[in-house]
Amino acid sequence: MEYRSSVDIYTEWDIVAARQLGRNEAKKLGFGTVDQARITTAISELARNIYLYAGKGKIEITCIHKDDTTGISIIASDEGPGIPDVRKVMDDGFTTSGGLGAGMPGVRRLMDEFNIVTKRGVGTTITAIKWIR
Amino acid sequence: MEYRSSVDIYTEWDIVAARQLGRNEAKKLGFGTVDQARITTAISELARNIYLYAGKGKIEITCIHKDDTTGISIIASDEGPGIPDVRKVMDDGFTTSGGLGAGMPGVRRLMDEFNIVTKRGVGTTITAIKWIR
Amino acid sequence: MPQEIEKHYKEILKQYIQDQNEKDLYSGQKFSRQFIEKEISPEEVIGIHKASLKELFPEASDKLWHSFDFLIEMMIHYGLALQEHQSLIRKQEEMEMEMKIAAQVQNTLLKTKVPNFPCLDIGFLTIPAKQMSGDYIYFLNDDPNNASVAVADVIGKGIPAALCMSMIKYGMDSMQYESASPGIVLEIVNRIVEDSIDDSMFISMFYGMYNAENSAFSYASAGHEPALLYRAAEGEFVELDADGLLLGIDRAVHYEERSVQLEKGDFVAIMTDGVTETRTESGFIDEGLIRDLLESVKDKPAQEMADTVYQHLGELQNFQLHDDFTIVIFKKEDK
Amino acid sequence: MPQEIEKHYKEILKQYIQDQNEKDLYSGQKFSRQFIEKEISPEEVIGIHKASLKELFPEASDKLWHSFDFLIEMMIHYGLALQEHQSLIRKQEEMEMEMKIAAQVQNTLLKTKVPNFPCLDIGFLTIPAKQMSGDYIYFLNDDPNNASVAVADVIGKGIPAALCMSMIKYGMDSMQYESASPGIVLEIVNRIVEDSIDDSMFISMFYGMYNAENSAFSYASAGHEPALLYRAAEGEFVELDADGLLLGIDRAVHYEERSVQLEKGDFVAIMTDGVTETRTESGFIDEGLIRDLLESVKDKPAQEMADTVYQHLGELQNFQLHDDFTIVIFKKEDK
Ligand SMILES: [Mn+2]
Ligand SMILES: [Mn+2]
Ligand SMILES: [Mn+2]
Ligand SMILES: [Mn+2]
Repeated sequence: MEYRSSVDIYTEWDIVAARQLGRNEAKKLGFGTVDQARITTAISELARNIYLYAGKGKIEITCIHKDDTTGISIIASDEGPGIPDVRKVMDDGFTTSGGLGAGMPGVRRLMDEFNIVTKRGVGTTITAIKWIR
Repeated sequence: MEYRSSVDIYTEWDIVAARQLGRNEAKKLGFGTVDQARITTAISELARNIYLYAGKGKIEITCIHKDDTTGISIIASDEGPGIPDVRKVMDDGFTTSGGLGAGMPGVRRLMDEFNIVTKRGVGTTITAIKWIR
Repeated sequence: MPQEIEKHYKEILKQYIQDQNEKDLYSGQKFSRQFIEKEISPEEVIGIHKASLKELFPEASDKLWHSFDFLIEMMIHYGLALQEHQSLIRKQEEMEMEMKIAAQVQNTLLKTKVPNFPCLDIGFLTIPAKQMSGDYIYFLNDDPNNASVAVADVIGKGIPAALCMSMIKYGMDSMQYESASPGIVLEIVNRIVEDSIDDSMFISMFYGMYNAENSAFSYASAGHEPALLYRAAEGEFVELDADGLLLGIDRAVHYEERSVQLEKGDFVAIMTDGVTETRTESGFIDEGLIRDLLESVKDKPAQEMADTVYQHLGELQNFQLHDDFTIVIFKKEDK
Repeated sequence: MPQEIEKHYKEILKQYIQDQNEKDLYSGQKFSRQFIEKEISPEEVIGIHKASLKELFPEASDKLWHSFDFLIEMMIHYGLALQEHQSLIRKQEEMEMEMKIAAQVQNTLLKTKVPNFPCLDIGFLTIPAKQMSGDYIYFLNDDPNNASVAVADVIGKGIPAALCMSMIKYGMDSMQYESASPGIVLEIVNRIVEDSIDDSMFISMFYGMYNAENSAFSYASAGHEPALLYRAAEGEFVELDADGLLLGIDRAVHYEERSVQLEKGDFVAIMTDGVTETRTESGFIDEGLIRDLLESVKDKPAQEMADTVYQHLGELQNFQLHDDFTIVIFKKEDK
């Protein structure tokens, strides 16, 4: 069973809507309270990034399956300016990555899988997955 | 009014006794719960250091006054081998300093004032003070 | 201020307990980021949480509050680790700044002047893999007829390698007015290196000297990558190599000296292993690639030739170099 | 394993709630250190705490559990910061390793041989504030009658300063057989520095030369701290200073040269500002302190004198030096 739903991000309130959607899905899939909070935080960071740097974009939440495990996939996409230096954005502990534990390195840590595709002037798509343990 | 009492450190249980003494004094002096826990942790680290590296020593707890403020002073003294390289022991984030956030850098952070006097073959005296805010 | 924070915390918490709205969790989390920035430790957060609950649940049993005291105790070391982190970030940023300055100092210290010969077109390029380079190019123009170049690579990268480079530079400087031949230069530099650095550091060096009168290119090598000579008439490459140990192993090494004649359109490319052993995701590059690249631009100016090689090989590895990348080209022109 | 941790946590917590014994808090805290080592994040601790309480207070209202959900949310960023810390520590340790190797390279590069004179007792000590030193001691014994020393301090610390030091060393090496007087030495070094480093780097240097035949100590200074001369007969200190700009500012600087006569028991202490401007928590140390320290050990061997100064001043700042710390003592002995 594949399930998919999405929230468009235009305003800060859409961040809250994306969080709510993600938390509901995570709960439904059987993630524990702490993991629910982590998934929600990851969504929050991704949506915030769209809101701050691309202006508008979309968060898609999908329930996924691999072998015997179930997971949740978050796809954050925008048609913004793209990320000029991915290495810098993924680097730890510097203001460029959003400061203390936040930003993209944070999303990667909160989730199990993380992938980023960005092209200047075309946009950015970030996919993050967490599996139920 | 000066108040002073001490615990000799020989066994691991003495660490608990020193903690108890420090917590009681801190409470009496009017420190809040979080600060009580911090003072107790500092005592714990100092006593543990004596227990592990000097074998035996003493923790003294004194109530002190300066201008209008009251504070608690912890003096940890031993006649152990001394600390060969104080800088290393005070350095952050390395296994030499006891790992993640612990050890002497931790004690300095938990308290307001920190002083260390050590001499090879003679022993070490560490004084740490915390003031009521 | 802590009081205001406590008040604000209690309000959001109360709101959330009432209607479990996602909005409150979002505000709470945004608020918690400020906490971290203000260096409020996790045990303090628990302290604030406990105080807020005490007001919200005045009837709760003492046991509950004891459980919070326990939780505070559990959080102290987390708080310490966090403070340590903040200090480490500062240290790290300082270090980055220091490396940046050091790289500038290195550049100024090691600057070298390119000989200007009418019959010889010189191109070169050196790109460090980290901030500081362990590759080094030194030009010598000690005699109006001789244009010489030393290309060196310290085994190892980063700061230790950079320190060694400065020694090479002063070794070379001391020979500025001696018109020594390639084998002799390597012998002298070898002795300096052997005297000054410890046994764990080695340096490879290629020394080449072009004489404008007789168009001879003589060279010697201290365990360095062979240079490539392109024969324009035959359209073929020849490797230029000569016997000689790495610098800094043995004080008494003799360095073989060889010589070739350059004709119009011939060029010599001296490189470090950062070029020849370019690593891509699928392994090392094919040996022929560099030759093909060089041949494809053989009619361009020497600098453009060097730039092209870097452009192509850099792209293959996403410009994330594994080793310092250095190339020098001597190309014989029409007189 | 997480289940076992949860079980263990619940047991200690239950114990503590029952009798509020310090022993349980001690065990709990020791346990929390293991948590951190096992990279269990603070939000997980709150999660475990909540689960434990649920068993201990089954009758509690839902509102209490909501409050814990809120607390978990507040802790997520703390957990991230902690993970970031663990990765940064790894990075830092790599960097430290590189710095350690670089410091070794520096030590080997800059090694200097102490002159051995029957009538002169030499003690010295140089402690870097960071891993790499920007202070430098260079001894010269070019003439059987002359024992000379250069004490230099690059303005700035760490790697950039260390790179500059290697230049000083090669500058000094080139004068090894020249028996130049202090003013001349500084003039030559000044020109080398001015040629090789950029305008943002300056170096202070004190150069002193003791002549064993006539017991004269002649000296010159490039904007360096005055040295201290102790007159044993009078039991008094005299400052030794001479006119001269920092190295690297102006190619044409002239360095004034002065000379004093050393009598038996007299000593000269040459220091860098890391010594004289020792900073403690309550500000800079009093000027007289160093003199008092030196006088109190004036009858000890020169090395012990230097060690004593470091021991005392180091202690005042908990051995966390703000600047490189260098001291050289020349003490005239009985012939
Ligand atoms: Mn190298
Ligand atoms: Mn290389
Ligand atoms: Mn300095
Ligand atoms: Mn200094």
